[in-house]
Amino acid sequence: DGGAGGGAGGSSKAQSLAVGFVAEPANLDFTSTEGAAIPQALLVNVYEGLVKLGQDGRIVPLLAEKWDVSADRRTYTFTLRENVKFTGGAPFTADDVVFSLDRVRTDWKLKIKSQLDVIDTVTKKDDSTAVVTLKRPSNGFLYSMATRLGAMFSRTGVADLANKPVGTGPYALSSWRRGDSIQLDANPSYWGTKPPLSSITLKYFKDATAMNNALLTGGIDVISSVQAPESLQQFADPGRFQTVEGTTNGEVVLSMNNGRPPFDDKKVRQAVRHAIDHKALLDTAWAGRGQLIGSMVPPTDPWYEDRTGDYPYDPAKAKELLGGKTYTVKMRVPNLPYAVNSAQVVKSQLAQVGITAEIEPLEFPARWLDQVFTKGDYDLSIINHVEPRDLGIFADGSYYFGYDNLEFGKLLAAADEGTEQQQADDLKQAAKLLSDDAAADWLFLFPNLIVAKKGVTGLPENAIAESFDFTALAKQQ
Amino acid sequence: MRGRANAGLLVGGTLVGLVVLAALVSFFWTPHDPTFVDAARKLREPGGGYPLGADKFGRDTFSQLMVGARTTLYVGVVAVGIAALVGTPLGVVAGMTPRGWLSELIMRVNDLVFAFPALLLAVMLGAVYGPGTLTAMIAIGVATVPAFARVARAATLQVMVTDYILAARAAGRRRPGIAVRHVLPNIGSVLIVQASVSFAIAILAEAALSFLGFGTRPPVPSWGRMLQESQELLFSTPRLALWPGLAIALAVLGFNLLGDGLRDFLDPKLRRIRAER
Amino acid sequence: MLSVEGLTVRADGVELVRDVSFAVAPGERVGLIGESGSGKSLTALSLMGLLPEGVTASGRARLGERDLVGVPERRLKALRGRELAMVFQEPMTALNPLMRIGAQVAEVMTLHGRPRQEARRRAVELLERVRLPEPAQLARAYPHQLSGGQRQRVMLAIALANGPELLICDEPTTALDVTVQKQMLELIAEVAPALLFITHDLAVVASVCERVLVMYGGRVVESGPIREVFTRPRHRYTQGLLAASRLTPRGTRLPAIAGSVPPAGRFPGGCVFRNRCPHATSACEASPALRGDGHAFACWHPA
Amino acid sequence: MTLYLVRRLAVLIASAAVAAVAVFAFMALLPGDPAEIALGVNATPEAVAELRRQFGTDRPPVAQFLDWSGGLLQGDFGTSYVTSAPIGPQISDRLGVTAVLVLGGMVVALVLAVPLGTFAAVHHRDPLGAVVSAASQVGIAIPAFLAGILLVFVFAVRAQALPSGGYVPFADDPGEWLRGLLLPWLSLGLVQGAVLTRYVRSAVLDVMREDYLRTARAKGRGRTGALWRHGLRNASVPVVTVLGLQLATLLIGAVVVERVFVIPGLGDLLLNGVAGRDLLLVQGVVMVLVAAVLLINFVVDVAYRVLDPRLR
Amino acid sequence: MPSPAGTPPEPPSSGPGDGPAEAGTTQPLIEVRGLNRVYRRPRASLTRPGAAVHALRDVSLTVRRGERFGIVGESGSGKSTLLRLLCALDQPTSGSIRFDGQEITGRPERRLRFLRENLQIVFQDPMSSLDPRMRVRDLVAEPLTALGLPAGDRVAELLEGVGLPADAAERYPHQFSGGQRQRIAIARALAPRPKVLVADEPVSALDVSVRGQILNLLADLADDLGLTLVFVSHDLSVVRHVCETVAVMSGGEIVESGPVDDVWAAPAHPYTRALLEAVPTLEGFA
Ligand SMILES: Nc1ncnc2c1ncn2[C@@H]1O[C@H](COP(=O)(O)OP(=O)(O)OP(=O)(O)O)[C@@H](O)[C@H]1O
Ligand SMILES: Nc1ncnc2c1ncn2[C@@H]1O[C@H](COP(=O)(O)OP(=O)(O)OP(=O)(O)O)[C@@H](O)[C@H]1O
Ligand SMILES: [Mg+2]
Ligand SMILES: [Mg+2]
Repeated sequence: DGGAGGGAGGSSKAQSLAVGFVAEPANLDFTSTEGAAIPQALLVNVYEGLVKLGQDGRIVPLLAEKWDVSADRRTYTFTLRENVKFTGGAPFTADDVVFSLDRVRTDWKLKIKSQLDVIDTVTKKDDSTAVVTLKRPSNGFLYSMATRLGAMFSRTGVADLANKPVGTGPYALSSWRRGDSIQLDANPSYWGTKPPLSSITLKYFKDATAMNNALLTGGIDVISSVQAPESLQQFADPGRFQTVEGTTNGEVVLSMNNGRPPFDDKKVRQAVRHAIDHKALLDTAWAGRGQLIGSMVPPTDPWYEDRTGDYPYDPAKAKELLGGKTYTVKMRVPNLPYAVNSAQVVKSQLAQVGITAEIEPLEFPARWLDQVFTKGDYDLSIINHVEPRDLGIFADGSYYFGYDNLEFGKLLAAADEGTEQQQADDLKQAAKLLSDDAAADWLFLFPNLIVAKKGVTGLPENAIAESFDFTALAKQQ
Repeated sequence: MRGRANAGLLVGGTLVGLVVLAALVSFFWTPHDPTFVDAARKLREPGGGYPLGADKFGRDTFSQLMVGARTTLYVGVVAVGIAALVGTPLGVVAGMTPRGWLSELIMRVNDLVFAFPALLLAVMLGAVYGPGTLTAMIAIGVATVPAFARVARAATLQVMVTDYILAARAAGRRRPGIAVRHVLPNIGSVLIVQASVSFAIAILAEAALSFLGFGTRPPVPSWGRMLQESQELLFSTPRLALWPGLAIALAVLGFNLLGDGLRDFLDPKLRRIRAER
Repeated sequence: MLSVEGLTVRADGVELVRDVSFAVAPGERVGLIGESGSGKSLTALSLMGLLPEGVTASGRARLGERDLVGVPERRLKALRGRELAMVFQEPMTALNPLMRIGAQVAEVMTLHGRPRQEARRRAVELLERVRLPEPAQLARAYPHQLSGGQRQRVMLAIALANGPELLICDEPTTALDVTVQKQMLELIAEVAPALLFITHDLAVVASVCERVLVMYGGRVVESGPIREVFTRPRHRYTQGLLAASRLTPRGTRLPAIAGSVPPAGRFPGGCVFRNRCPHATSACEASPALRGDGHAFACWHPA
Repeated sequence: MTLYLVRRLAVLIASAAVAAVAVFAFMALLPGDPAEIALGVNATPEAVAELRRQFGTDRPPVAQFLDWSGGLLQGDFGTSYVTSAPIGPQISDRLGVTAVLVLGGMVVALVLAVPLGTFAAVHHRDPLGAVVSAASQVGIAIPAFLAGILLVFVFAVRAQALPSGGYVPFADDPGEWLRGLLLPWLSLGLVQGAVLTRYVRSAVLDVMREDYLRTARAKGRGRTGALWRHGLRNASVPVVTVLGLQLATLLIGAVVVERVFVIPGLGDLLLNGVAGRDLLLVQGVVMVLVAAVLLINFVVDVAYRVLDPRLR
Repeated sequence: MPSPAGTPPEPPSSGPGDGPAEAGTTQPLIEVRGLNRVYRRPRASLTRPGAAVHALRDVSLTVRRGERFGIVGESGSGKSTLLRLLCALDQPTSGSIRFDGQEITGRPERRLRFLRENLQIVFQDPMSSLDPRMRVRDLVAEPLTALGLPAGDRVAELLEGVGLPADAAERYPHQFSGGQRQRIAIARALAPRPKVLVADEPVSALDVSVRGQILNLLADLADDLGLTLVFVSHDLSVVRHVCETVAVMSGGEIVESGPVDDVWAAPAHPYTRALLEAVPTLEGFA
């Protein structure tokens, strides 16, 4: 069965697969354009870093065969793989490492580039050895190197990043039909194990139902992320479909504006946490798919602790905390399915304790970013914070949460500089602090829901990295 | 008023009456709070106080339909209201001075606005002011102005060449008096027909906008959004799509039949002046 | 040649024309007069088989040997435009606005089997025959480019194209000016074979026809040779009509028939004229029959 | 006629010019600065200022308008701030898709409506005519997207006979192209066909009452013959107007069907542009749509005159 | 628009409209001098301007107080155009119209009150000249309400005067027959007690049987109220029955005028002769 929905070459002998996605990239340049869509498609598949994040959350080698860390934990010496070539033929050397990491500082336009501010110098020792020295020890450094920040660019391949990505990965961009699909073909000169598929089509659907129908009718082989979990019953037939459910880094946060009344009052925030029946919320808003969490740490992070018991569902307690007062607040949520669904449940549950939340869905991303994220004009909001290891966002007092706790900031800084053990301990404590302060409420951990045709293998169970890793994807006959 | 009530008028009137009734009653009573989410009642089957069952949020479908009727009427009334209040005077003025520059200007602007269809305007307005029922209604209303202006103008032109207008002028009636006492009553039935047809179109447009996410925003119940939300359960719980779909179709059918019926009922002679879509 | 017996026309159970009988001999010119709403047009249309939807005719009407009422459309089709032709009242709307004049005239001939080329040529001849100026050019014009009188001539050309046995004209000159009317009447009188001429103008019928039928309330109330009927009307209605048609000198009062024609279905039973008739008595509650041959009338109190 | 054409053409051009101003002014109202949007929330102020300079959005609006409209005249819609791709080619690609979609839908509508509407008019007193009439009423009442969803459900998901969506360019595979368009055409065409059926019916009914149809029958044509030869062309005059109106609405209405069937058309491009705040793109798409509607109106007005000699 | 013929009223004998006056009709009430009305058709070509239609060419006439003045002519000869100008419902291209000594051309509506109170019109088609959405009461009262005059019992009085039952006031025009509708129109025209009644083919749309009723009514009213009558018809014999003076129009011009009996007996203009000959008659059927 030639399953590829693109139709183009769908029946050729070489194997290909079509994978359905929700958000299409606006362009292919993740050095200057925000959003998860670009790294999702390109990172690991087209661009590779020196290291990558394994399915278990550990950092594993990629373009670097190995790396050594100096005793003061400030110097990283990366030994590069031989015979790695960029598409187009240029060899990958330490010069490219220097070029790529310097470019982050000089050319990248995203705020997250500050994560690599910790780098002091990047130098080439020889063609296959690059040395990075840090200003101070940092646990986050290597992790950042596994994200898009660590992607390796060719010195001759950055002329038109928006349209012509040049990387070292197993796949290379073949064509892009804007508004429809991106096709990646296997890179014939790939240094590692050749991927099982000769080509992959990423098809984009704005409508969840349309994506479901496409899988049902053979238009695509995989739904990368189910947007309408209630519809999973359609794929219940194990003779035809398989469902993969894993975790993500995405905490669906009920953000409360700590910076203004009424949520500048810790008691009110705590009341909200008690007022919400998280189990019922998950069942109604997202068909029970996903995991309950009690703070800003997903279970795949080493410093995870189960904090779901901190604020058990207790409307009476919530009312008590409110002291008989009632509030009317603005709940401005992005117009995304999980947010709008959750908002309606939250509204009903808060109503039970005397908080009237007026839902105002805002167009995502533009209006939500503008109104809530940038201007901070909201009382309650709901958004899935998908970035990995993003506990730190609460440390920034100017962030839209308006949460400002010096102690929390200190814990985070210490964690980054300390040993791995210290890091874990500090972050556990930080997460507990957030929970106790009720800096926000954590509704649930967004599930990684993949549906695929029977016979498709190599699906990533957990979506904890920025990319959708196609390297192992294959199809049995 | 000549002509007998016909079957279309009867059926249309009944359907529209039902929508109005549901909307009115919903102000005072619905079986349940249509927006209250209750996990325990999720996808509850019809029966026992839930005549049409509950949706995935455990909200009572019947109550939502009732309140949705309100949204539907609200959309129609405001959109058609804007269109009629703006379009009719423009059309009458243009029709009463067919050769003047004012008339020319009105009709040119009219043609220009006509080039911005409702959906386009709604998307554009939605982009500026955020999507929502009011934005949608204004967009639909503005986009419907040209239809009213054209129909009003065509009908006014027909009225203006009659001898009774000459007679009124000979009797000493001035323009405003003629417009109010002779033109408006005589083009009234055409306008009523146009209004009911536009009403039906507005309902459809709102449904389409809700489907695209530019219409009524949650949690306010709207038939269009109910339909959109029920999509993912179309296979397992088709009734969730059935009821709002049926409600939209019947309401639109009702207004269309009412329009056709009124056309025949109010004045058989005016059949020739057709309402525009 | 044309014989009509007991022709009745109904719509929604209302009798609009009732029990009408008359005959037209070959070459004879018969007038049918009466006020608006008396059923003249319906009588004519039922002979053509062109009654509007929802209106039905019964009774018997024959043109030569062929039945006209109650026969299938297919048979009538063959007759219409060939043996039986009609000119309608409204010259402004009776022609297809999107088709050239010549084509519309030629159509009636091609329909009845004449080759296209010949029909075209003959169409121009016909236009000339009805005295239209520059017929060749006119054939290429559209109806809206012609005056009312010219259009009516085109209609006449169409009617005459296949040399019909009987021509029916339904108020062909009512919409025209007097001077134009005069020419048209002369033309009709000249070219018509047998003629059934409908009008409400008594003077017009007098100038064209030899015999006249007077209709009122869907019935023929009087019939006979023009000269007799107009000089010695027997029915009170005919008498009233004649009196009203003569304009007396200035300063004198004009005779008029009291009241007005009731709408269809509201005519009184018995003699249909009795509610407006100054001579009506209780005897008039019974329907009078059309009596007499030659000059016949249906009145209980004839003049 | 020449005079009319010249005058109408002048109106067309003037309208397009005014529309361009209106569209530009409207877009200027949109909240959000293209540079900020392009860079996202995490952008640095310096980068934003730099980008603004690059885009030229730091200049006065009038200069920006003149630039933009000047480009339009040469078919240049500018380069998107967000995707840094030239806009013109995108629009022309999408316009082709939408045009195929809309015209196909129109053909379906016409193929349905002309015979059905005529039938319903000719048999307006029979039960069968009433059935057609009632069916068209019901058809009008069904939103196009609902029709689309149901068609997908029946023909794609249940019967697995046709693809549920997606668009394959004709050049890639004509067969798949056709298969992929059948359901979208149907869902557009069924609903529009229902609307059109009613107009055809009333136009034919009107024509059937005309005197010249009686004249034709007096010449010896049968009912049907008279209607064919004399009626339909006359009936087509009002129907053409409606057709133009419909084509204009369809062009925009197709956006919903594009969404249901995942077809990369203009409507889809517009919605993406709005969602991504790709102002220049939105501006271009709106302009093209408006110009298309104006052009359709122009063609209809001219067609009207060609059809009817009285107006020439 | 100021009239170029701003000259004082000319002596009675010079204008073509001035025939030898009958006894008792002395003072001129309406004086029309050099009236022209050109309609311009929309242009049909780029190079040529639209064709001009001379609906009225240099028309002059005088109507005296109490006179019954007839105008005959064929369709398109300009009769209705002339009446529209007399009623100030349209503006002439040039020329002057004086009513009771006052110029009425070029005046705005608000300065025409004297004309509206003194000159009223009856149209040809009684159906289309009555607003179908108004009750007879409002129709008849319209000239009063429009001028801000009290209606009072005037409507009942008027209805009685034209021979309609009092309960007619509450009904709508379509509930009446053609003749009755024309009576309603006449009642309306008489409402402000005008001096002049202008009638544009008031009996052309009626059956002969009721034509007499309306003509009799008009004659009675003119006698009783001392009305001046301007009566338009395409039928010279009707004009002869009603009027003493006639003007014959053709192609926008008055081709002949004078006492109707003179014109009837000895038409001077060939067009008048043709008109007379064309009218079919019942003469010879005694
Ligand atoms: N289709 C119809 N349905 C019902 N009644 C009709 C229909 N056509 C005509 N009538 C009625 O039948 C009566 C006779 O109509 P007909 O047209 O024969 O009158 P007529 O003598 O020709 O009058 P006119 O001089 O106005 O043409 C009228 O009262 C008319 O209202
Ligand atoms: N509004 C107008 N625009 C252009 N031409 C006009 C207009 N009104 C009248 N005409 C033309 O002026 C001429 C005189 O018209 P008018 O109506 O005065 O004639 P009439 O004698 O009253 O004819 P009828 O007997 O048909 O009423 C005609 O040729 C007519 O076509
Ligand atoms: Mg008739
Ligand atoms: Mg006239």
